[in-house]
Amino acid sequence: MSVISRLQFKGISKVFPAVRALSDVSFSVGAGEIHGLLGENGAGKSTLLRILSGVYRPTAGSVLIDGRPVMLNNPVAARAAGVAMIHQELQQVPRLSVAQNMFLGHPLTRGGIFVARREQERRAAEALAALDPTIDPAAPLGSLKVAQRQIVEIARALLDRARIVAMDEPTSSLTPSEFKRLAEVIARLARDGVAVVYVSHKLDEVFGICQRATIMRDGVVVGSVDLAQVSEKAVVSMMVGRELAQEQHRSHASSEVRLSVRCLASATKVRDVSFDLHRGEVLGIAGLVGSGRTELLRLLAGADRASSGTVEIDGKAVKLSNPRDAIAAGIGLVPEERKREGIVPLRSISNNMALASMGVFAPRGVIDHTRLKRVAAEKMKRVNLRPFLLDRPIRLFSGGNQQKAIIGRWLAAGTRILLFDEPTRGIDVGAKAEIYHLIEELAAEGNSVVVVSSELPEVIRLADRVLVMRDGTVAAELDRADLNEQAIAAHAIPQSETQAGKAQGHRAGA
Amino acid sequence: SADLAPLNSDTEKDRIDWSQLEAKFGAFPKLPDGTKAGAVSKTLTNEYWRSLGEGYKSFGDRVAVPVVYQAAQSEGDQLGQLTIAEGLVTQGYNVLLVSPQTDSNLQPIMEQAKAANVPVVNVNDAVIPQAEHYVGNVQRDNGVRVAKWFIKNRPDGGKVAIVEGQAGVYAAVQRTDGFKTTITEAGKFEVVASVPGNWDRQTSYDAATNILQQHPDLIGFYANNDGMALGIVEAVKAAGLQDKVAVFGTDGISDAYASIRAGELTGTVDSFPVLTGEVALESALRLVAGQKLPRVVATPQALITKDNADRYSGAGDAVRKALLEDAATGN
Amino acid sequence: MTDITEHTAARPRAEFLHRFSVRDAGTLIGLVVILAVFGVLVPGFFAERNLINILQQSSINACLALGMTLVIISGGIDLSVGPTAALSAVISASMLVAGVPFPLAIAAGFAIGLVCGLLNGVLVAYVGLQPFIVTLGTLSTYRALALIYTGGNPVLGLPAGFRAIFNGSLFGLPLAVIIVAVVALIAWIILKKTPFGEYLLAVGGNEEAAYIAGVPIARTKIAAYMISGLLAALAAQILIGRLGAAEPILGNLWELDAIAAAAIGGASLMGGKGSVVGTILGAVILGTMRNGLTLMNVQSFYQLLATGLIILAAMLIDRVTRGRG
Amino acid sequence: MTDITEHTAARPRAEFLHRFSVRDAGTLIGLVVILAVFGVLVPGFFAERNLINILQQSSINACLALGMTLVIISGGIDLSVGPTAALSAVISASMLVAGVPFPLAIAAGFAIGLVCGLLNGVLVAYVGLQPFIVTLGTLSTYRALALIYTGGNPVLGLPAGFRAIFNGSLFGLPLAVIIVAVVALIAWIILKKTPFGEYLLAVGGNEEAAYIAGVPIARTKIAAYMISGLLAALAAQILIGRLGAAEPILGNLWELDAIAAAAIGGASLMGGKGSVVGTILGAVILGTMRNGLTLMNVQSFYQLLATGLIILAAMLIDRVTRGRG
Ligand SMILES: Nc1ncnc2c1ncn2[C@@H]1O[C@H](COP(=O)(O)OP(=O)(O)OP(=O)(O)O)[C@@H](O)[C@H]1O
Ligand SMILES: Nc1ncnc2c1ncn2[C@@H]1O[C@H](COP(=O)(O)OP(=O)(O)OP(=O)(O)O)[C@@H](O)[C@H]1O
Ligand SMILES: [Mg+2]
Ligand SMILES: [Mg+2]
Repeated sequence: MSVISRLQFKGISKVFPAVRALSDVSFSVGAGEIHGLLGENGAGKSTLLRILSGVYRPTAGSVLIDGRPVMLNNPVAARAAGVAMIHQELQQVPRLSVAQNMFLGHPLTRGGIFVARREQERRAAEALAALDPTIDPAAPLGSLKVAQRQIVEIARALLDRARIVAMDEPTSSLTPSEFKRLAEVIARLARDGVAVVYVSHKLDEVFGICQRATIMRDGVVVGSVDLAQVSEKAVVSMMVGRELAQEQHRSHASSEVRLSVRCLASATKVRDVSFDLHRGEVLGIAGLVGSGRTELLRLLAGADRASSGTVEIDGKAVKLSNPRDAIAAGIGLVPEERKREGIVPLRSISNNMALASMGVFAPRGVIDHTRLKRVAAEKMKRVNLRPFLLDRPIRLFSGGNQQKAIIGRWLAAGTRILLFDEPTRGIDVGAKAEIYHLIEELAAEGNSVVVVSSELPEVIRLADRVLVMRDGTVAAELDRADLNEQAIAAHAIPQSETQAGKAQGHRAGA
Repeated sequence: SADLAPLNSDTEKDRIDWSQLEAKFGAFPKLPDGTKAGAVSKTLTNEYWRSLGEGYKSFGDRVAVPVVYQAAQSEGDQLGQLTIAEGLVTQGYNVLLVSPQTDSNLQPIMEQAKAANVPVVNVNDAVIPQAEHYVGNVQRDNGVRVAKWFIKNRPDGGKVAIVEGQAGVYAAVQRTDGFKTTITEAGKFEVVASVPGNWDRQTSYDAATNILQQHPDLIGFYANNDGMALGIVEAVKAAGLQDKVAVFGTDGISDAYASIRAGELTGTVDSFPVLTGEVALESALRLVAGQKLPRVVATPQALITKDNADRYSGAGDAVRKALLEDAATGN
Repeated sequence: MTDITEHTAARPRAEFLHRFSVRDAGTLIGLVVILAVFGVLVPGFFAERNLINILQQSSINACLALGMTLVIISGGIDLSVGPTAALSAVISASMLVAGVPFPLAIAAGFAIGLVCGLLNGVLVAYVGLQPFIVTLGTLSTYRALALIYTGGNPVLGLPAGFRAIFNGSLFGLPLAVIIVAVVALIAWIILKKTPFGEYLLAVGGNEEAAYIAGVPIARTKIAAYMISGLLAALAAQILIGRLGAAEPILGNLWELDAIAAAAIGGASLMGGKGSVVGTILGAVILGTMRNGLTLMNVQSFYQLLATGLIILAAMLIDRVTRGRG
Repeated sequence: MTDITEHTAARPRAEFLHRFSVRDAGTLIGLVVILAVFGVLVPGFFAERNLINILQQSSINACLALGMTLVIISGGIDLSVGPTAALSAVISASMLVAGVPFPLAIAAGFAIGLVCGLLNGVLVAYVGLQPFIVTLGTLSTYRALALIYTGGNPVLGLPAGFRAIFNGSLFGLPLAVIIVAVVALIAWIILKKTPFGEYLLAVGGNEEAAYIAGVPIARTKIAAYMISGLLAALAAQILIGRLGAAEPILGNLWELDAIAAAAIGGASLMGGKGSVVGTILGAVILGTMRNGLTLMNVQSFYQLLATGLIILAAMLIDRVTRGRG
């Protein structure tokens, strides 16, 4: 490690109106170092990286690169200073192609006039090769799945040959195998002397690839640690400021069938899905990206319409032609893409929470705001919203806290069947434990829960039973006793290469 | 022809009064077989232009010439009107009667029609400078006549206000100017307001309300058309000043007559659109027959008040007769 | 500079949004400035009579702008308000002239407004066409229907009894003003206190999220357009009561004034944002301006100039106030 | 039904968006249907002369609509095109009449267009006002300036030489049509081939993402408005060349036609989406309709009705085609 760090934060503070997001943050990252940045939701990780990438200006403090203070007044300046950043929220233009998105703002040109599309696509393909060669650089970005979009976002940061690469939860939508490829890429960057700042809520990832990590809590640095020297448990307690009890799985499932799905199919992907969901049960759904899990949940939530099949609740057939039907039947969906499908950005936490149960809060047509406030306070306390500002527009909250508000939405609506699509994507360990606890509590209260997750430990931790989906249908059903990562993976992976090609057909493009 | 001076329909020397047509050019001539006329006017949303069309039709029926009468979709739709006129040229009508939205928006027609050897008659309102033939009244005179009424009937003078049509439109500019100049020259009158009413009843109502509130001693309004005048009448009534404030419009639409008879609107300047239409088509067809008419054929107008309303609102022939009498007496 | 930094700068006010919003205060300051300028320039501008005039002259635009605000909040726009009003006016009026009892004729007018709004709403919500272009199409269509129905002629001779309904006054205020004030109050309650208001904000703010949360997207949008149609019809009744005649060309360019009022009042044409109080203030700003310019006897070209500049100035003042807020 | 299911249904076509888009094919089908209907109903409709007429009559709207398309793609709207054209026209014309050499007078007209666009752009991009309301304000302002400059009178007597520039024809096509075709080609290249085109799509599609990627947001928006102003000025030159006179009230309601053409052609008023080919087809659809209805001698109220219904129908046809696409 050189004496002069490649990247140094010096006394950075950032004050938003009513919130002090960062106070006096200082730490440094050497060239060739992969540095973890850890902290709970709202700890200020993204804010710090946004300062590094020129999106925000710090209230106080400075950023030094190779020992020299740099002015990072806007994203262009940050780029020029050698900083590349992968943002937590995907920052993309769906109508442009993958390559156009990757080169947005600094396109390759022919003669300085025309965009050199071919050249861009060739370079984009190079950058993508190491991560996911099936992504067609010429395809419109909007046609890609979230995971692929995230890979595009990562590949974009690699184009620049930057001296510093900041990654804000780059793997939130990725599967373990995709992470593995990313890890190789990051290792290569480090070998080339790039300083990497790596934010993730997945501690195993951080322990897997980072040498050191800085831990933040409520906007201040709690400490920087050498990851070889500390245990995961110690890091977690630094993050949350207390010991997290390791909870064990407890089953509350009864034999009473709450939801019964038969031969459900959609026009696009899901085919012939049948299963039962019991009262008090947590049903996990695992599978590869594109296996149709999200689509299945959307069918059950009434967000998309099934082309055939039946759904019964408590023995009675229900028609789910739109989300309202589903909500009336007691089904609620915590969606995968929070920003697009979850929140109404300009509205407050309370209003976002109450959206699905307006009828409850307005029994006589007029909203009972006192009651709404009370319920909001109660539910948000239960999900541990931070900062606890119920009237603040939800867009100003960290992703994890937005997710909590969405979960609160279904708590307030008295939903009996909750569908979670990647419930802890982008959510910190503390909050994750809270959410796990919440899911179990809900089950214990007699609710039924479906959890779709790409994180196998999460599925194993939560589920009483697991369905493994492959290619739009249920490939296997595993009881708690048979649950392990190998078993799930074995069923999730397509049988032969040809089928693999088909399952990922939409990725391949041409 | 290229050396034709730009037309000013109000002052052009080469003119004839409509009443003289028969005397100077003889009875209506025989037309080539299959003669048909095409006409395009500003808009049909104003009764004035519909009446003009009736005039075309009635004269067309009389001499067995089919007339196609079209109008733009709204007042101010300049290119739409040009499209219509171009369509008429290509469809092979023997003569075109056009009432352009603006002085220039139908300019290309003049050349196309010339190439197709089709005479074009500019009927009223906006004046195409290159027009070889114009049939219509003197726009300025509308305002002059109202001003003269005030000078004669309100010898003590006083405050008057003008509510104008759309800013920049030829007829509005001319009428306003005629009124303003004449009444100001008389000395005793003060034009305290001259504000836009945009040809719109509601806007004029609001404007009149504001003017009356500021000048409760106002003695009269002149509006550039009857729709606006009728809006002003309501504002005057709402202010309880109907006995003190005289309101004049322009055009002579049927509602204006009704209001005049009811004692609400003081008067309007009728420019007799039906008769204008008849005269215009007659002149146009005389051109088709090869007669050489003066460049401008002037059509009549008259200040209508309660006293003479009946005289000018009978059946077509009665009005024609009354107007011929007026022409003879030089009124 | 860009919207990003703008957002950062604009954040403080977020805390207050649910009280009397800083945004509304900005609009109010705009109004006060304009009032002050005219007060200085025009003698008698602050006469009670003139202030009442301003309110009365703003009332029709305010009525339309309230409906427009709801539509804009839902992420749409309604360009067809003028022709809707015209159609409603000529049908009510011809019924009145034919001797149909007032309540029936008025109800028919309202029904027309609702149907016009329904059609707009269905095309937007169910067929999925763009609001701007749908209402651009119905703008022509409704106007044409009104013209065809009347042959282009105004309908005259409305019964005095009918006119009295909308021409009276109460507590010294014109009834039209009171009616619109009541409408504004209802709109405020709808927006702030009812699920429907919440749905409007959600649909305009993030349609997809609203959908997943069970908000009846289509019904919410349709309701917004129907309210807009209904208020256009109400404006039409007030106007024909005042003028004593219903013209098929009534309501020309009303949409622009209504949109201007809503926008000056803080509605975002991107949807999800708008304020009843702001819209009313916006309408009064525009009304004040017209009134003041007329009283100053500004020549028509310069009135047009002033209209343009004041719209820009109102937005600028508001922008600056917010920046400080 | 709702937009949500629309999105789901629309996914497959996403792959083709960057080739000849299915959306444009939809517009083309709309045009073909309309042509076929008129072809059957109107004898001589397909005469070469008439087809050329249609193109010529569409050319001015197409010219404006191209600029409008770029502005709409950037997430804005430009209501001030008509008055911008008027201002440019009267200034060029008065210089021509005063004997200024053609190139200089034309350049002055273009400069006016650019300045008008610049002002719109600055108010939108730097001051952060809403495009609709900014250009509503400048709509009045520019019109007023044109009226004041000319005192409301037309500028007559343009030199024949100047008129010849825009009135000639080449390969049997009117020069105006050829000029607009060239402009369309340039616009297509800008949108499809240059960084600026990408920036427009990005700024309108996701402004925050564009900002973070280093796209010069403000400059991109301003450039879009300036192009729109420039094309309005070009339309003005073509028109005064044709008319031989420039009037301050020229360009009334042009903005609505231009927006309609862009929207029929597939531009989304939410930004981020629009097509040069589609816009040209949209302008030709509108031009064809006018031409055909006139030749059928449809009465103006029914023409208005047809205009409204055809706008709606074009959008519906397009909607259905896309549904299948
Ligand atoms: N633009 C903003 N305006 C006001 N407050 C903000 C803004 N951006 C972030 N904050 C606040 O700053 C704090 C830090 O947020 P930040 O997004 O940096 O957290 P994080 O550590 O990245 O969380 P997560 O793990 O959920 O992504 C939070 O309390 C958040 O609400
Ligand atoms: N935006 C889209 N464009 C095209 N096809 C899509 C899109 N979204 C979903 N699909 C189709 O639906 C299939 C199933 O997707 P789904 O989201 O249900 O998978 P998933 O198992 O939930 O994966 P993930 O974990 O990434 O959410 C995809 O493989 C794809 O064929
Ligand atoms: Mg973060
Ligand atoms: Mg999924």
